[in-house]
Amino acid sequence: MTLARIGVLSLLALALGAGIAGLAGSGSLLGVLTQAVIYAIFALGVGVLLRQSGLVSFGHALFFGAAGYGMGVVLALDWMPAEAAIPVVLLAIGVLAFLIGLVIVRVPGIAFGMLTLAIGQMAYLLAFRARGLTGGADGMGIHWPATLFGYSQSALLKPATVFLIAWVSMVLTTVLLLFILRTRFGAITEAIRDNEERARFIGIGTTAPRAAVYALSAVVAGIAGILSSLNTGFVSPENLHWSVSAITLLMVIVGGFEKLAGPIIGAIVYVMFKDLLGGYATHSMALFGAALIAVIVFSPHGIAGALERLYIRLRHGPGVRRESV
Amino acid sequence: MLSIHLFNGLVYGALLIVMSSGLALIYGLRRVVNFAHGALYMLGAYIGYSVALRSNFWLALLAAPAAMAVVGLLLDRYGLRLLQDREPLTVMLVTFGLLLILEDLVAFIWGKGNHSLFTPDLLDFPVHLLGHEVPAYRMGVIAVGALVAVGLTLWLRLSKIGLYVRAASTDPVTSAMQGVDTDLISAVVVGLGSALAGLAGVVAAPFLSLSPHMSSDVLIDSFVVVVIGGLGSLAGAFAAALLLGMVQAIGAVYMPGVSVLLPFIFMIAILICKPSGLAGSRT
Amino acid sequence: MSAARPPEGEGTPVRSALLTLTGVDAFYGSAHILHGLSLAVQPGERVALIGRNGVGKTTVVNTILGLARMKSGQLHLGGQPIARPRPHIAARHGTAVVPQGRRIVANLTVEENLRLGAAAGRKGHWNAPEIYKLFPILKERARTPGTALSGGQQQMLALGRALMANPDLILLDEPTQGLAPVIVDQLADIFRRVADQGTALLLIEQNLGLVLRVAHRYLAMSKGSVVAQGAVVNSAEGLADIEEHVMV
Amino acid sequence: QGKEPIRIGLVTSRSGGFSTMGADVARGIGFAVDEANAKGGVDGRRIILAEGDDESTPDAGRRVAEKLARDGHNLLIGPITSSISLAISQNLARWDAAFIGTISKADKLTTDACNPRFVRTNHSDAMDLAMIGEWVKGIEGNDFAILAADYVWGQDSAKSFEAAVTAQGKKVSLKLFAPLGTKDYAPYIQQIKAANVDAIWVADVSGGIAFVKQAADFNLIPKTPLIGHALVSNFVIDATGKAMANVPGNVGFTPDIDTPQTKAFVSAFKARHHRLPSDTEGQAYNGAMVLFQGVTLAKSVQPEAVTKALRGARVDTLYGKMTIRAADNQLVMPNYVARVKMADGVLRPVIEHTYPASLVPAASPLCKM
Amino acid sequence: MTPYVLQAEDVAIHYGGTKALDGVALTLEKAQIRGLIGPNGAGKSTLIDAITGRRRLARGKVILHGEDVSRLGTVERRQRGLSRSFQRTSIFAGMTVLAQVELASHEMGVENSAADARAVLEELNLASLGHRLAGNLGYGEQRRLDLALALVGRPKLLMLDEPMAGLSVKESLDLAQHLKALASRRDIAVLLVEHDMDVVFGICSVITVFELGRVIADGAPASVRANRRVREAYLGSAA
Ligand SMILES: Nc1ncnc2c1ncn2[C@@H]1O[C@H](COP(=O)(O)OP(=O)(O)OP(=O)(O)O)[C@@H](O)[C@H]1O
Ligand SMILES: Nc1ncnc2c1ncn2[C@@H]1O[C@H](COP(=O)(O)OP(=O)(O)OP(=O)(O)O)[C@@H](O)[C@H]1O
Ligand SMILES: [Mg+2]
Ligand SMILES: [Mg+2]
Repeated sequence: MTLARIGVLSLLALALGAGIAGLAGSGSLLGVLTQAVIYAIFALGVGVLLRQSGLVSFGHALFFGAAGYGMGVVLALDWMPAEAAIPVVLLAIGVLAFLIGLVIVRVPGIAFGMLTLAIGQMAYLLAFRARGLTGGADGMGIHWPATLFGYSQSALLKPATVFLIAWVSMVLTTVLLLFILRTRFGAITEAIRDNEERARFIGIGTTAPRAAVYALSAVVAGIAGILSSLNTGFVSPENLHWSVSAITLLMVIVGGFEKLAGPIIGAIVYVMFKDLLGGYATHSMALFGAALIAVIVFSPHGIAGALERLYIRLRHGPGVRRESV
Repeated sequence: MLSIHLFNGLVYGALLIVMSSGLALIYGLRRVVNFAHGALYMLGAYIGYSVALRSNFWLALLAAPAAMAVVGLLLDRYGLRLLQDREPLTVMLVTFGLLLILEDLVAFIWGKGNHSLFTPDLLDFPVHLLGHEVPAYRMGVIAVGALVAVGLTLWLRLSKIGLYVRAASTDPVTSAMQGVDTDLISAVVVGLGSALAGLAGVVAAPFLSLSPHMSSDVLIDSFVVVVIGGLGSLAGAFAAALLLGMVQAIGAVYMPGVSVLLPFIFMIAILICKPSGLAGSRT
Repeated sequence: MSAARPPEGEGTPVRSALLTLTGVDAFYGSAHILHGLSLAVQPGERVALIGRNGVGKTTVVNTILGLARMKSGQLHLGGQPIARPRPHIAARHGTAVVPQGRRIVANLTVEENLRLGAAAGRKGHWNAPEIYKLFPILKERARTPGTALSGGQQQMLALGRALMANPDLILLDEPTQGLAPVIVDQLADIFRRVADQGTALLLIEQNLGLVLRVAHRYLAMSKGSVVAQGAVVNSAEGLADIEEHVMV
Repeated sequence: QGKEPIRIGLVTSRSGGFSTMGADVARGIGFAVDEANAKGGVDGRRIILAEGDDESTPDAGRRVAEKLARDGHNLLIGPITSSISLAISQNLARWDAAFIGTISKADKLTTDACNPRFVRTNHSDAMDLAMIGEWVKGIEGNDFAILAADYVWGQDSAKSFEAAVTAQGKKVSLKLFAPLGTKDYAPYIQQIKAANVDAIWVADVSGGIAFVKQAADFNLIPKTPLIGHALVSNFVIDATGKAMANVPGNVGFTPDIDTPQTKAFVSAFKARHHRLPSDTEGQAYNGAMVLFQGVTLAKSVQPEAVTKALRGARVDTLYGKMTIRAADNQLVMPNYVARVKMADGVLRPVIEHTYPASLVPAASPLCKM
Repeated sequence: MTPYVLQAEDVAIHYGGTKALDGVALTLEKAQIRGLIGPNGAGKSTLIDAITGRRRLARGKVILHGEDVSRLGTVERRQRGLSRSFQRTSIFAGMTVLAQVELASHEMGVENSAADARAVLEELNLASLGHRLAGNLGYGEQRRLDLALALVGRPKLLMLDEPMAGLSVKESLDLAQHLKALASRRDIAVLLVEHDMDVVFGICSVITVFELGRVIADGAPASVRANRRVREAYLGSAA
């Protein structure tokens, strides 16, 4: 993708967000969309780890939840203004993830997934058992100040505004990731993903870059966590539970992880579909499982892959295949 | 006191052996982290429950694994085989979808409430062991675990099919080149693995309770076992299952504060020292 | 004397041949690799398949095994038409493979690798003791993991494993790659001995010295089809004759 | 009739760990709604029920609650776990919704996280703990063991019980805390057996069934009696059979509560379902009753007006005519200890002691509405 | 200052019970091409693993430019100009040919890494494949790419593990000439493990022969060729 194209696409994406906020008259639709967009950012984080390092995390809920708890604790103890707390919490998550990453990225394949699961579940169980400030099993409310960045809370929490905040965060995060992955760092991590041993033999130290990708993806999940804590005003141990990580991973695969935007599509489709199924509450899980299987079976590269094929077919006529390069 | 707690660990360890050996076999051959295994465990328990209610526990002990073997064959033929060229991650999510469907199916047939299968009369008496009273049924569970472990090991080491299973697990294409029908092998392995999940379900039913969500904890413990053991390695899984059972039982008594974290700490410690697991050599 | 003739195919007696490919087009994904390729191997023959890197020699093997997709054309093994080639079918029809890169099964011992070779269930002259007679080093290391052998030892194991199938035909894909000269010498003898027992060979080789010593007939490939063939004569002229097909 | 209908948003667990209870909640609320509609509605208004599945998690609960509220079903009811209730109550003003709590017991909901738009119609943890002090006075035995879930609620339960017991000059000689997700209770049972106590205080909701079953397998019970905190409930009894027989414990509702309201409810329920209502069904129904009266009192379906009308009001409940305390919107009601017995042909909790509403602790100063 | 670019002293490596290397010594001088031959299983690949840091030494030392690097990791050794190819092809299957070669060059600190990469690809006849995914190349093409990853980035020392295996006769002769030119032009020292005797005797100035983890002969090609033990153990009719 050229720089110009990235620019144009992100402007289009921003305009699309404004359009949705303006047109989706009902607050209930915007509420669902906001949640979808927050999950899209979360999925973006999980997806970038998978795409760039080939590492499957079953524990990113840790960073999603930690962002909420981090904000909650900082605000409750009134350590610093919320505006400062946001970057500080994200930075802390990045550092924490980098340190964890240095230890665990050496472990290959599915065992890595199990390690992340273990770390995440430990955090969940600890949060569940905790007493005091974090509220233990019952969770904690997050007391955002009355004004944030000069805007009053009630204005910020209007459905259209929250949606726009989440949407813009999503677009900016995506663009930022695009830029980061176009640098040498992107190529290095791809090489390590493909063949770790050979990477070392062409002079690439392999642990730090992978830990850095892990940290990057954790920070992105943290951004989603902070938005979620703004949107909900609440965080509980369930935010840390492995099933949250698993569902997010599912969004990533359904959307297609080879494309950066795949997880975003996956998350939005997932949340909307879930919402649609709400009416069939008794068997929503079976319907959901069936739909999941259908998407995965019939669309090997996720929805993003299917869309791309469709686009190519429309543009070049039938019979043209995707060049795999 | 310690010895009786070790015995308790053995019981859960034995259950984990039965459960995770199927998981390890299927992982070894198909490279699939099979979430549906949890559903088969649950289905086994429920079918066992229904059969035991109508006739007796011993028939259930046969019927549930047999039924799950059939489900496993279908799963292999119409699921895993068709998806064998796809990313393992993708197939894993398909099995996850299957888990959701089967959980719903169980809730639909048996309801969302809890059920209990009662201990078979034949084993419903206390045994005195090491100065303590333990239910005879628990000795039975250990016996089943031991039988499964020994039986599977001998089968894999000594039989021709066992050799083919090991070969196909390591390199399916090369094994096929030698004339091994890998589809057949896969049917055998997935069928057997599923039957073991069903067996684990019936065996667990009399001492754990039945609900449509009964699988998730045992499934995670089994994943932990398979990974600690070294993916696809049966011997490793057996050792890990026993260790995990012990760690939980001992932890519950002597380290109550952290006992809930122990399995995870245990797994992290092992994987950091030996990323490919206790018995793992391949990456 | 052996001016390049057009490749054979249609006219050959399919029924008696051990292997025939007729007008085969084969693909990896959407990459079209073999273009209307035809070849046949008769019982007891020693045929060399030569051609430069990337012309599709391995793909011929992979097509027979069903690892490359055959879109059109026909494959016969042991006189039987094979509509849908699969890896395990070839061995059962008497065609064993020594694959490029050897592909020794890790986690199995040397002995188990040999036993695996017998999976097709055909009986005959070859069994483990016979293989150990041929390669004493394998007997010495029978209980070590197959992949702990050095490259050359692994190649012996791969050949032994193929023989365990008691095949009518062995496809050898660059079997001397990375082997010490003494071993290559030994292998040339072994190939001849195996062939003398009645097993046909299709030898894919870059080492033309070996081709001269083992093969009776050569097939030269270029860009996915057989472009020339002729008799192999073990002499300087014979070498020059086939060299031109590989040096293009 | 031109009056605006009552739009109820039922948020409960139709999937996930609490779906068993969720089904009961839905049945209790559904029954109340059908019954009221059959009588021509409430205050001349039809009742329209819409449902959302909270998947047993706060995040999904908040999502479906927001959707229901924003779609106009802004009188919310039904969540089971306290974390879901807390996640929802946090946002009521933003969505312009009101919320009647029927199952969640966490004190927070009526202390520091209290909310004028939230009314609790069931017992809070503090109410249960206050009752324990009284109840323990009558419990037989001198030496006790505690098996409690290893998190705040279980620890608090253990602490209250121990305090009450020691105040009686008796002792607790073994305290065990089982972590979340414990499946095999053998290690705990073995220790309790060795301790040779007179009775066991059990406070473990998610592991209750497994514990009771295994305790029976090990012959721990009925030799050593159990005393249940949040253990005696229909779904535990149904899943464990005879093992629970004769176990006493606190209950939120049973069909033999001696009030006209309960009698009416039980007979109507029996007529339709041919069985007695469960504790969860009763508590859910009770919440719906209170909600309907809120609408009648407010003469409006505006959420804020409904809860405002309920605040400090005296309302009909299954427990009789009771007051919703103005300070924290907690229904002040009696509390009950029941014993599992064969009654009306089924094994079920039968009330043994009724503790008057006067035991209810005062409203917390942390609640500022 | 030693004249040696590389000194391996008394190197031993054990796999469980088997001694793959049992105290071997070997040196390389500037611009020297040393052939390393020996029967299969003699320990040739293992020596390269030892020198490049892929295997931990049981005993002995590896000295690069006079500095003991025995305790350094592979990355540090590569940064000191030590580069290798693999007997079993090892490439980046998911990247394009050009991208990975360029990356390898860049990681070695070459200024104009793109030009360096293109030049190496040109030399190895891979230029036309620059934009193909490496995983989709044929065996021989992948062999050459493996070699390209070793040659790029201006290495000072090259450890080549059977680079000719899988190449056609003509290609291996071309490659041999290319290596020879490269060694003298850029002062690169090469350790060449190869079974193609035409190549080994054609371009190596010294040859070491291994058997069973020990050096059994070392010297000029003619003397090695004349050595009886070497003939029996290894060369056979190729002598
Ligand atoms: N999996 C694949 N996908 C796409 N193209 C492939 C694949 N494998 C091989 N090819 C291409 O097919 C062609 C033929 O490859 P093949 O391996 O048959 O060559 P070969 O004649 O055996 O060469 P070599 O002597 O190097 O072994 C090559 O150009 C290669 O790039
Ligand atoms: N990972 C391993 N585990 C156990 N033994 C090994 C391992 N790798 C190599 N060996 C053994 O070490 C010895 C030396 O092997 P090495 O690969 O260095 O030989 P080589 O000289 O390179 O042979 P070739 O020419 O066949 O490649 C052999 O006997 C081999 O069997
Ligand atoms: Mg080839
Ligand atoms: Mg070697």
